[in-house]
Amino acid sequence: MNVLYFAWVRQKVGRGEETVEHTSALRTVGDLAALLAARGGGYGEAFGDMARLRAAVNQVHAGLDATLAPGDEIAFFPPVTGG
Amino acid sequence: MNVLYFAWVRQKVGRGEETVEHTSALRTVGDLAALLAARGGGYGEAFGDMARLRAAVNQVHAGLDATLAPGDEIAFFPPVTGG
Amino acid sequence: MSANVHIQAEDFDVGDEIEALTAELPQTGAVATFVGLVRGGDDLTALTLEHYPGMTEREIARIAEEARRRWALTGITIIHRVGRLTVGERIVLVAVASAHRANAFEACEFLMDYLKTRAPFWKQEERGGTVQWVEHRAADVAAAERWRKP
Amino acid sequence: MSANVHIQAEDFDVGDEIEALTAELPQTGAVATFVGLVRGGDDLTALTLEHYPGMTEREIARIAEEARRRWALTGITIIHRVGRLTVGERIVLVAVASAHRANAFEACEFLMDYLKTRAPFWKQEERGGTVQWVEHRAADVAAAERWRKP
Repeated sequence: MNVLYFAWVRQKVGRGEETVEHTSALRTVGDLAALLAARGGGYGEAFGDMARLRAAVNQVHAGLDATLAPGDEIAFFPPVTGG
Repeated sequence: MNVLYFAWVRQKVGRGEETVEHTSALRTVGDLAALLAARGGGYGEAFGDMARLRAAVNQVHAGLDATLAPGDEIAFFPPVTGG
Repeated sequence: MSANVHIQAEDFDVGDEIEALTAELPQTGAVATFVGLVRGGDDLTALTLEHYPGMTEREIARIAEEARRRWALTGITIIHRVGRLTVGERIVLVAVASAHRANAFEACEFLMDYLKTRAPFWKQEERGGTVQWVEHRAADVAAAERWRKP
Repeated sequence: MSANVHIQAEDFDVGDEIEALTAELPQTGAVATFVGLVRGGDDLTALTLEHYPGMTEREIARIAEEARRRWALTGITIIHRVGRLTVGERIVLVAVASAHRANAFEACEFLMDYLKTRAPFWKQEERGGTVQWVEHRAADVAAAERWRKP
């Protein structure tokens, strides 16, 4: 799966994009966020409080309970501030 | 008093502007309209149904009961259709 | 802030007008704009607009002053054309600048609703060979009524 | 009708965009436009906007499609700039064309409210020497909520 980070999430984890292998333990967006938070460091900071984050699966807004599949594009970012 | 006509009122009376002497009989806009209607012809057509007309005194929207004074500018026109 | 009000036969450039409205006003964050065009259909070929020189400018200035009292604005530009205009031509521009978008949108709608019902303009429509005065629309009066305070 | 959606670093010309939106559409009588600018104050000198290439365009197209379903429109243009923009620069343009003004105004406000809360853009503010991410505003969320059908 391709995982993307935007705004301060990108800054905290120190990269804009990475590949994460889809496993049976990664059923949902929440599972992936927990995996990333467990890495600690910048990841721990970025994913420590999921209430501050939003996610998208395959470029559509998604909740923590959205399910994942191999090949998905998952993005994590703060609430949007456009316009 | 200077009396102005706009849109189809102007077309029916055949002029855009004229002077009407202020007299004690011309107390209100309604009195002036009645005087003009009594002329018959195009004036009769234009002023026959005051519900179809609007008026202004000194460039401010005014009702039939608005009072007149020497030197006033009175205008008669249909409801506005700008924009 | 004072409102720019122009009654003119000439066309206007919307981009230039917005630029002029917001120049040197760094506290502006939002500009809501309305442009009215001569709409085709039912064989309409052109409109001819007439106004009441003097009163029209005064009435629009009064309406703009009312908008300024009701909303926190940084600028208003109103341009209304007169004379003969063919289908697709611009008739009117209302541009309202404010710090925030809600004020700009509301004031822009208010100004258009009031222009339609208070400012002395009259329209003639050309359809095929015939020319006819436009009757005022009840919908426009209703739109203006909604701004009345209870 | 299809919506024109552009995410770009370059500036835009509001007049040209309205012209392009209404060209060859004689049934258009009304164009409501919103222009968002970098608002000065509190020592703000510039914003830097980031987006999610691909998703941003898709999300805006979805929002435009929703507007098209809800109102009778003849055209929509949405341009959102990204990158670093200084005080007074244009950020966003939403232009909506319709036969009648009420539809154009409502759809334009709807599009702005949804852009603010749904389209993936993020802003950084520069004040003096410091750079900080902008938090999303509760007022923007509330503005978007009002369009929800009961």
